[in-house]
Amino acid sequence: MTTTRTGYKWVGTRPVRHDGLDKVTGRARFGADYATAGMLHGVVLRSPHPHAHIVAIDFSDALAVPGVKAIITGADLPDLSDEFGTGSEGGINFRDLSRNILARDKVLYEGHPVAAVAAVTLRIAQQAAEMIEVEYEVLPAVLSMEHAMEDDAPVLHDDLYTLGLDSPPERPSNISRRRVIARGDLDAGWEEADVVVEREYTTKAVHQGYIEPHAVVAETGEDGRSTLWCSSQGHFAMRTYTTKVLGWEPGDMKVIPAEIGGGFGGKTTIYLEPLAALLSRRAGRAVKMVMTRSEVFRATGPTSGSVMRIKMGARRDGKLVAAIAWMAYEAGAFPGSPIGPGVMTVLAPYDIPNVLIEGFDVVLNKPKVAAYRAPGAPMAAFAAESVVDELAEKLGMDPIELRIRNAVTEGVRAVYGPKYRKIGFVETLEEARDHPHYSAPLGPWQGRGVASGYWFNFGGETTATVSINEDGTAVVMSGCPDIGGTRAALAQMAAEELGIDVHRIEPVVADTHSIGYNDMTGGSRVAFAVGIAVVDASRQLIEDMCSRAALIWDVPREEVEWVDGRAQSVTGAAAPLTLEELASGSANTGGPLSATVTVNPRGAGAGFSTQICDVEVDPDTGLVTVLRYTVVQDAGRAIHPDYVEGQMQGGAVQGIGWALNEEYIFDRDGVMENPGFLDYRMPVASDLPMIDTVIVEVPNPDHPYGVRGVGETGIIPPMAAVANAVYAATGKRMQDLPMSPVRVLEALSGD
Amino acid sequence: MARIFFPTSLQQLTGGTEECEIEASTVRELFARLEERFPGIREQVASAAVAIDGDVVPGALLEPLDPDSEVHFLPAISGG
Amino acid sequence: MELLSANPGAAVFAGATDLIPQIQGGRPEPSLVVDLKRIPETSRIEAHNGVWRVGAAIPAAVLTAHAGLSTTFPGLVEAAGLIGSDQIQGRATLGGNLCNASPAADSVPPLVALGADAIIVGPGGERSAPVSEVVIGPGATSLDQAEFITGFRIPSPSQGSSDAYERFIPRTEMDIAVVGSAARIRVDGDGRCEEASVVLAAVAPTVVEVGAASGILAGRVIPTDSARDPFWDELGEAVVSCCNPIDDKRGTAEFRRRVAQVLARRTVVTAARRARETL
Amino acid sequence: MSRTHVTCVLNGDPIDFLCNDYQTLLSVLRDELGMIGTKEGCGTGDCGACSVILDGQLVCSCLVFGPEVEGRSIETIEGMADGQHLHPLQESFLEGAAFQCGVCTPGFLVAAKALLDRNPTPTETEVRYGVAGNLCRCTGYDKIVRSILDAASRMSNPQTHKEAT
Repeated sequence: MTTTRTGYKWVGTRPVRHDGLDKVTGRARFGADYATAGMLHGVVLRSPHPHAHIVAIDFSDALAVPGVKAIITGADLPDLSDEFGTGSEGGINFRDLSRNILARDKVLYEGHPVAAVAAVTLRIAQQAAEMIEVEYEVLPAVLSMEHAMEDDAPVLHDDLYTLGLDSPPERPSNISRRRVIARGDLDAGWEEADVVVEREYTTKAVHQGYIEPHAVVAETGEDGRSTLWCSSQGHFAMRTYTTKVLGWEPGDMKVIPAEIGGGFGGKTTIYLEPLAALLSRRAGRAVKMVMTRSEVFRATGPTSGSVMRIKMGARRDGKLVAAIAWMAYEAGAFPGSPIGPGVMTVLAPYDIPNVLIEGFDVVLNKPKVAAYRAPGAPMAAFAAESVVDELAEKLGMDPIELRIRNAVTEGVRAVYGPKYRKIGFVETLEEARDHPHYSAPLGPWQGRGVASGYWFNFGGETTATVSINEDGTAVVMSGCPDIGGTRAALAQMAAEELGIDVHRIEPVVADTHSIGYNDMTGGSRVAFAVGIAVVDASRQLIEDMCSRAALIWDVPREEVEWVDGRAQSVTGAAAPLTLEELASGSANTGGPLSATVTVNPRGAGAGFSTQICDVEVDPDTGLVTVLRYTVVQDAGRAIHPDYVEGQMQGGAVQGIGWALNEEYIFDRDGVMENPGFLDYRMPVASDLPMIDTVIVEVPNPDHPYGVRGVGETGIIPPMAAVANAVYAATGKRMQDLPMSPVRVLEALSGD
Repeated sequence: MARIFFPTSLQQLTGGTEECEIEASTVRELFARLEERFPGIREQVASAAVAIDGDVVPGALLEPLDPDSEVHFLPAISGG
Repeated sequence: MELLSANPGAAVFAGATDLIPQIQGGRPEPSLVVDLKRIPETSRIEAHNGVWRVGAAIPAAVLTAHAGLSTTFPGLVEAAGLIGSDQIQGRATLGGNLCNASPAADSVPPLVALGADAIIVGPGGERSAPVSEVVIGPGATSLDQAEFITGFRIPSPSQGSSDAYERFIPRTEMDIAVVGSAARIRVDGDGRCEEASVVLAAVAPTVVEVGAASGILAGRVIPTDSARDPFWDELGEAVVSCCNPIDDKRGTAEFRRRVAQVLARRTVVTAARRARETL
Repeated sequence: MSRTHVTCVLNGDPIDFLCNDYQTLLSVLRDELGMIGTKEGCGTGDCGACSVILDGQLVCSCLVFGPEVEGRSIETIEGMADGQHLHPLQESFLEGAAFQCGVCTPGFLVAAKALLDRNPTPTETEVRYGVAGNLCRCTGYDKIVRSILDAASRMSNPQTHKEAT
């Protein structure tokens, strides 16, 4: 269901996307679809141990294999000191990034790259990699958060001292950082509370699960200049990161974006890119590297497993008065879990006066985590929204009503500090409450749950160019990979501004040498930030074209206006000039029609979602079946409602997978047991019902059309919505994810 | 004067002060004033994400502050 | 056969749905692969004198589309229809499902419950062996290196007899059975159970037959729903005593014991209903 | 390594190629024949991105050895449109926004075609099971299932559809 827009010709409509034809005919080229004549194939040798010293690496035999052209190890990468990527404190540390790309003295997870080989065929490269002799001194592995946080746990990094403690630590540990948010007076809060719920929750590491494995082709010339073809969420960042890790100059590398086969945050960092580039330089040939699915699981992604304890108190009238959240997130082998956004979002939907939130970033011998859709927020919401549901039950109050009574609104101070600007949380709650789904009847062993979620959204550095061709068609160029229909949305905004048919506009994702810098496609930023740049560029062009019409007509600029894709004389003194006429005659009026705009916009509107889930539980087997699901989300304004709905549906289903079956399973030795789609159980079509959507539109005042990011918020509520539904069906509170049949049956037999 | 809020992690440096008011027209100037008042804090705030009036501003150094601006220092948020 | 005898590293395949992932996953490349599908008798379905002969290399999709087979052995066909997605159904075969020697193979419990024999061809000619004797442990069969299975002989069910198969998986598709159960039931003219066979998958190193099932169920009128009658508890105990499951990534031993009882009951109910419908 | 010469029919055209014994049909299509529309998502038959139709039967091309297709007929995504005319499934996927990143799309289209070839009027449940061997991580399947149902109805009522558009 969507509100139909009025007053716009293109914004809010559902045109066929511009890249669609290539994607239904198999012509679209994704990362692994590039090839150059005579290219080599590269493979990675990975650690079989989760924790070990590398004593020696001997690759002389491997290098002697006919057809092997280059072998590199950690010794071939420059040592970097701690240095953080722009604006990403607690995010990307180039020193860690480099050591994750190729291990140095230590391997820190099973699958950690140790060496890379390039050869004339994939088979030869694989055989050569098997011949590399690595001598390991195996160390005890740290595989659980509890173990990692113990005082006498083996330490992964002997230079890691916890930040954020009250007094500086004397010894290194596996806790990289502590974060605290506190406000109000907790004692007074508990005093006021009539009802208190306190629970512990755990979640497992889960993978982004994009269907396209990481892939790159690198070609480095004799002059040291290189070209990378790869699929990523941001080719500018790939260039920055890759050249940083290699010690090369960014200007010497061109990155050409392939179509990207899903990312969800997992393709915001690099893995193969520097290996392929360096192998290519060593071998003097292009090198292609493609991960296997097993490598994708073992050595990329996932997002954090977590342990959380939440205590919340409410007055009898439903007012939340106090809350404590203790949260620990797995970072994997290097610091950098999303604990920051975790502590900021865990209680963000509610106005609670007395709060203490404490979060820990914990390293252990598992793959280093990467961003995954609203990083840090979904697991936090699983815990907090489960507690809210339990409070509602104890208060005898409808869970949506309880949320409405405590929901943050414009001007309320968020728990993490700033005041909310215009937001639509209450609107999503009211829509959910009034939706027919919320009052539909249920059968035996069926239950309904609701939950909400909050995400910041993001703006970021952006360049966009709009150019008019001589036939009056236009090219909209940006530098943000299109993962889910953003090209169409950008073209729609340009069409709305320019007053031309959306299919007379060709939206293009340009390479690093063809457009100015763009941050990644992440943080739900593209329709917002690139949208602003495209609208600004379109408006500049209109201004330019109106001036040219004034020049042609020899009238003052004020007498020209832009209407329906034409310059019109307000006095009616001259016949209108179409875009095509202005473009074809541009040589006589000042040259080509093109405008480039760069922005780093503030005002990415915060996103809220409320979701309703019905499940049925088989009491004999513990199987949970999702029967009906509704996603209500504030999109600010849906430019292309199909793709807004798609983001909501896709996010919800990823969350359902996280809730029910997805998890990283490690054996006792720290080896991942399910590195494939057979046993890493993502939802399949027959597991699911249709996912109903309700797009709420509370326009973001800081975007010309009111856009808020929609890509991430949808994944935040599902785990709690499912858990609350399972409770309603069974009377059992599921506090550990995934809610697999084994766990549910165990809970049911606890009677 | 802009109103500055300190997260718990910075309150060691501010001697427990949770918020204060400072006269500054840009974030860069704010950092200098803060450093005068709470020595050592510049390094910390420079590595945090700066939120001005509820908005995280990347690379905020030259960002203007209004007399009634609210400034928060937050952990960085990476999108997915 | 000569090829196989001369090539100890050779692998026989039909659908290759297990072999190729094994090679991708690091299994050494076989010195030779032999495509069974090219041997005509491995692709035939025939019925003679009350015995069906079903080729070992027939894709599951062909079995499930075969009307005669579906009517005669509904349990076997539903098991074949559960081996993977439509894509896998286009390749996976009964022979491969058996010779891969997984305790979780879906089509093996119904073959055992039906009393099927495997037709084995080797250097010494053709022999046959009960399907229950082919697999001796996870990944291990009693076949010699140069032997392979060309098909199965399955006795036609007598009147009043039918079968059923059900498995438990956490999703609705694409998973390996956490537990599977096949049942074959023969009922008399009054609908009472005369004979029963219950065979379980994924609860022990090989599929296991619940030997006591027939004794427990004989003489009972098996209800159309799985309401609680005391003999179900007896059957449940018998099921549990046959189980020797492990904890693994797909489920715990305790879960398998419990769900094996549930599935045994459900498949007995279904098979009995089908058996009565043949009367 | 000796390579096997294989002759087959690809999207209606007779072709031949050389491949290694253990090379998969997927690798033959992509690496030997340059048909990159068929995608590799897992290499183990668990995602369906490499779906092709082999002698009328839907299979994962990653689970077929190249030499096996001797004398057989293969349909891939590249052969789905009829010249300049898209298959109704391709049209409905475009109009129904049935994909976001699009990497699973060729596999879904081929699987959906195999389903409709066999069952021209599937129910929603039949569609869901018919493409259960294809993973999509972007869409939550909603718009894919709707688009397949829509294509089925277009194909079984071409007249109605023509009038409607």
